Amino acid sequence: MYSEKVMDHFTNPRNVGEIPDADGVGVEGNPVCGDIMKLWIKVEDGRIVDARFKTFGCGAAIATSSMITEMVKGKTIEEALQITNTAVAEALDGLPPVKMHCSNLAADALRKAIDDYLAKQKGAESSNG
Amino acid sequence: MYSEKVMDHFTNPRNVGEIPDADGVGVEGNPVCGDIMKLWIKVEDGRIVDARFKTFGCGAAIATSSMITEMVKGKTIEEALQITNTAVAEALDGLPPVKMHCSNLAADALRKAIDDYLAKQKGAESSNG
Amino acid sequence: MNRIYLDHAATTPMRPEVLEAMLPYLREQYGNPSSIYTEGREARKALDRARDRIAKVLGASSPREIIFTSGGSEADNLAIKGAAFALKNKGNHIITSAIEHHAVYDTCRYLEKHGFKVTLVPVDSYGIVDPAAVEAALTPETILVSIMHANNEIGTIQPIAEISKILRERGILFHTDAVQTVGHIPVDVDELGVDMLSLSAHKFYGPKGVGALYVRKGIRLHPLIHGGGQEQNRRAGTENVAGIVGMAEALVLAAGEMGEEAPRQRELRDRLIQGILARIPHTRLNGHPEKRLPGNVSVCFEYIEGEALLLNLDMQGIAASSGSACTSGSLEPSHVLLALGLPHEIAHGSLRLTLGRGTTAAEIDAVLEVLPGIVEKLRQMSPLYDANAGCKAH
Amino acid sequence: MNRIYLDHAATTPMRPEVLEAMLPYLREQYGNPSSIYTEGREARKALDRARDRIAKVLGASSPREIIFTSGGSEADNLAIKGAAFALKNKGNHIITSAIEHHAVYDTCRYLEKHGFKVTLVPVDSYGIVDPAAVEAALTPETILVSIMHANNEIGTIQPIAEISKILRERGILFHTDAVQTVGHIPVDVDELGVDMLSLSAHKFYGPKGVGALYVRKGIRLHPLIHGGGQEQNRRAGTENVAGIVGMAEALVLAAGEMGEEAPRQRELRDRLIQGILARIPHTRLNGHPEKRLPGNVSVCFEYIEGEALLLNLDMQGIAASSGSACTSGSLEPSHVLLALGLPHEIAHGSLRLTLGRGTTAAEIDAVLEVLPGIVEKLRQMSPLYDANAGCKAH
Ligand SMILES: Cc1ncc(COP(=O)(O)O)c(C=O)c1O
Ligand SMILES: Cc1ncc(COP(=O)(O)O)c(C=O)c1O
Repeated sequence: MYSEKVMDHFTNPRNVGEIPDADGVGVEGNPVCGDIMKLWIKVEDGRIVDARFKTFGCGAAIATSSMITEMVKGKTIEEALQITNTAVAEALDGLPPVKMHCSNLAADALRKAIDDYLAKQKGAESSNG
Repeated sequence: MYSEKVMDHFTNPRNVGEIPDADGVGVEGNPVCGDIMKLWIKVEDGRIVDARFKTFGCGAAIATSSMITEMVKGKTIEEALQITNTAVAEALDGLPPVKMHCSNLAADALRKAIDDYLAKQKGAESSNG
Repeated sequence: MNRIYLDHAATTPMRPEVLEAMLPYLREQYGNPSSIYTEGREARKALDRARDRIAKVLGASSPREIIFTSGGSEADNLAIKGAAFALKNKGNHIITSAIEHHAVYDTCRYLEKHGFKVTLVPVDSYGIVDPAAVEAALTPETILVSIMHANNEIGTIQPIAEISKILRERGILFHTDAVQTVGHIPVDVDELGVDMLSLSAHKFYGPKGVGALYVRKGIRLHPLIHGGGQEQNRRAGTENVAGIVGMAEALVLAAGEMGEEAPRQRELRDRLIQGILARIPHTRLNGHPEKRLPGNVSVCFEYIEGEALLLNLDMQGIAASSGSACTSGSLEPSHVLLALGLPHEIAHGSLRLTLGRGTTAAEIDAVLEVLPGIVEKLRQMSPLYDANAGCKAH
Repeated sequence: MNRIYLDHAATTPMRPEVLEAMLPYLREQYGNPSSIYTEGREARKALDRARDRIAKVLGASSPREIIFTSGGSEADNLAIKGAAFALKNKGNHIITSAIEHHAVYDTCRYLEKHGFKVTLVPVDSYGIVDPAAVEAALTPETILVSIMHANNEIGTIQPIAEISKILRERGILFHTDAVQTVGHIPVDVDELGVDMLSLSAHKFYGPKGVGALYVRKGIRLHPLIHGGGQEQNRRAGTENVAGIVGMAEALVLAAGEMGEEAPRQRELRDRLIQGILARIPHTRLNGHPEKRLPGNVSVCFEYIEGEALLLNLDMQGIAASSGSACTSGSLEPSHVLLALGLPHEIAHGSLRLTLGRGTTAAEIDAVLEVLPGIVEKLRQMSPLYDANAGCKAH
């Protein structure tokens, strides 16, 4: 059912955990639907230097979470915003059709974490200014 | 499906043929329905001394025809009239439910042959009297 | 005594290779294909592979067009009821032929109780449906046409591709019951131009109790069996994995051998037909002399009844079939033979001999040896037959 | 690695004795039971014997009360649609429970499209149907009640005999889906007082793709599959002879062993339940502690999702199941778990372990060894779980 890549990321998920002093946090999904993903990012000089996640969800949800944290690390904010859910699915060598919504979840959580970071930046700038 | 008795009477039917100078002939059934039986009887001193048949029909129709000719031989007319279709079926160790109508056929053909004989008797009597 | 089995249209012996292919799924590979763990995934793979193989043989454009069923009857019921109920807002008229198998015929009759109207298109004396007659039967209410690919009793092969041309133009759904043709003559859903096609594994040396319905992509069907999400929500129930694997194996083998096997059977068939007609007077061939299944011989012997004939043949070691009413306990002989215009009393005297992979010329000759005597014996017993005149007594 | 199979409610490995019983019918005994010659009669005898054996185990008064089907789903569909359509002039109301298998549930939902009204009787937090609730749901229009004997997910056994008393008095037809109980706990149609009962061979070490419906004498049903006159005109299609023979063999064997096997499994089951509850915090048992199938363990682990759990277990060599939505690709978790009153997020974390003939104490202990670590690992990954507090984070 799942590709080897999915199984690898599911079995040995990268970057599980929290970043206590994160620059951005995003939560997507809903435990009622069986899927919730929380994503933390650390940004330095406009570049994501660290990303961590915690996910309540199925194998695909965990694997996409793991994969997206790997994909964003080292990327600039602009580059990270380009990551689509299809890109995440492709990086995992595909997902079963019924599981495609899991890749949406990851991409959306990332976007929310970035939005959070950008909002904080704005807040910091305006309080500086 | 069929009892051994049925198969025996079907395989080696007794009394196949016609009686050219029969005292009574009965026909029952209809080729359209796939069953027709013709039965000849020879009567001496009120007793059936010979019976023959020809049958167009299934295994059960042939076996019941054969059996009934055996059953009537040696019987008086009164005794022969007592032969019911159930008796024929029983003598064959039973018939499958869907084939019970075949035993009706034989009993009815016999009754018609006897009726024919009785009618001829009457005719003979009245032409004698 | 060596038996001679000449009822391959009723069922076929399973090929040893097919059993071989099934055995792992009757033993250690017992997973439920719906389960996500290893055992389940293995079973799923086996199903997927079988579906793929079957789709390829039929020329389907995707394995998703194959729905597994419990046999030909279920496939026919699913096709006809499923499409009729799914389309009932579009119209309520169904066309079928007068010589369909009961799985189609009785299903259509049942739909009449649910407000559908059914037209039975007649056949000619060979049992062939005229495409123009189908066209003439169309009404604006027509939603579905079901015409069998070849008839199980008389072996007649229908002009399916011609009929489909007419229906395609008008966008009317077309189902064919190909239970008698799949594995025996070429069956390609695109060449035939059908939207749905039924098949049954035990007719081509596969297991009993498993079949399939081909359903062209995009066609909506109401399921016949509701429940779990198996078969893309179109047919619920834990899949008969071993049976399905066996069906695919049997079909691939049959398709591979068809090029040699069909002509071989055709030759034996014609030898048998000609032998019977030459040796036994008052005998007619049912069905078309050429447009017939490679293995089908169907004849009527006047003055005698089919069941009695079958029993005698059986005692001589020959397994055969009849459209005789007496094999089923009803008084009406086969609706197929009556549809050809045969009188009832002649339809009662029908014999069907259907050849298979194992049939040899020696077997055909053995039948030709034995059959005339049996027919004569029964005729001698028949009140309809005048032995001396050699013709009808009244 | 030795696999530990704990999904016997999904399907069971076929017993070697069953395969042995089937093999002749997959090889030389290939006749069609509808044929009148020797080969056909042999097949018919095998069917008759199987029907007889099954009738006896179920306490049916006649083998004619057994209709062979392609599995549990078909049996459920035949019972419910067959009775509903046959009785539609008497009324249009059907009662069923909130925790039926989809083969019953979806069938009832389908009938709503055909003008029937369906009442879903709720269950208590153990998953038990209150007979009084069935009584309260009755209307003058009620023609059929279908309540499963035991639930496939949570193993709860229903008070069928009590419900049937209520329905008998009123002459209302009563069907039970006994797919999970037949072969595992005593099932006697008279003791249960049911009019129809579904079973499926692959749930008791028989073959997949074969089942049966018990139908009490005198009950009219519309066939689901129309066609040939098989099964007394109630279910058309060439019979899966080998499968049916295998089903009978499996059932007789299971019935014979039940007296020892059921208590054995009950003991292992309770050891597993207690072990899990003792070792893993934030865990609940689903279903009733005693009124449950001998082999069923169903639990919910808070903060984690079922599919992830299953995949981890699979990698550790353990085959198990979940009512998790993610195993099916839908967002709604099992309607059964929701009907118990579990919140969605908890229902997502369900695990079902179902024991079988081959399950050993060592296997149970191996699961108890491995499971806590997997749950903990997934909880550590869960944003809902606060590892240090050991309780819900928000
Ligand atoms: C309670 C119940 N009913 C019906 C079914 C359906 O049986 P089958 O898969 O044999 O069609 C199952 C199992 O899948 C079941 O557990
Ligand atoms: C033409 C045709 N259609 C349908 C069927 C039904 O197939 P099955 O017996 O597999 O249900 C048969 C054979 O019995 C057949 O010959």
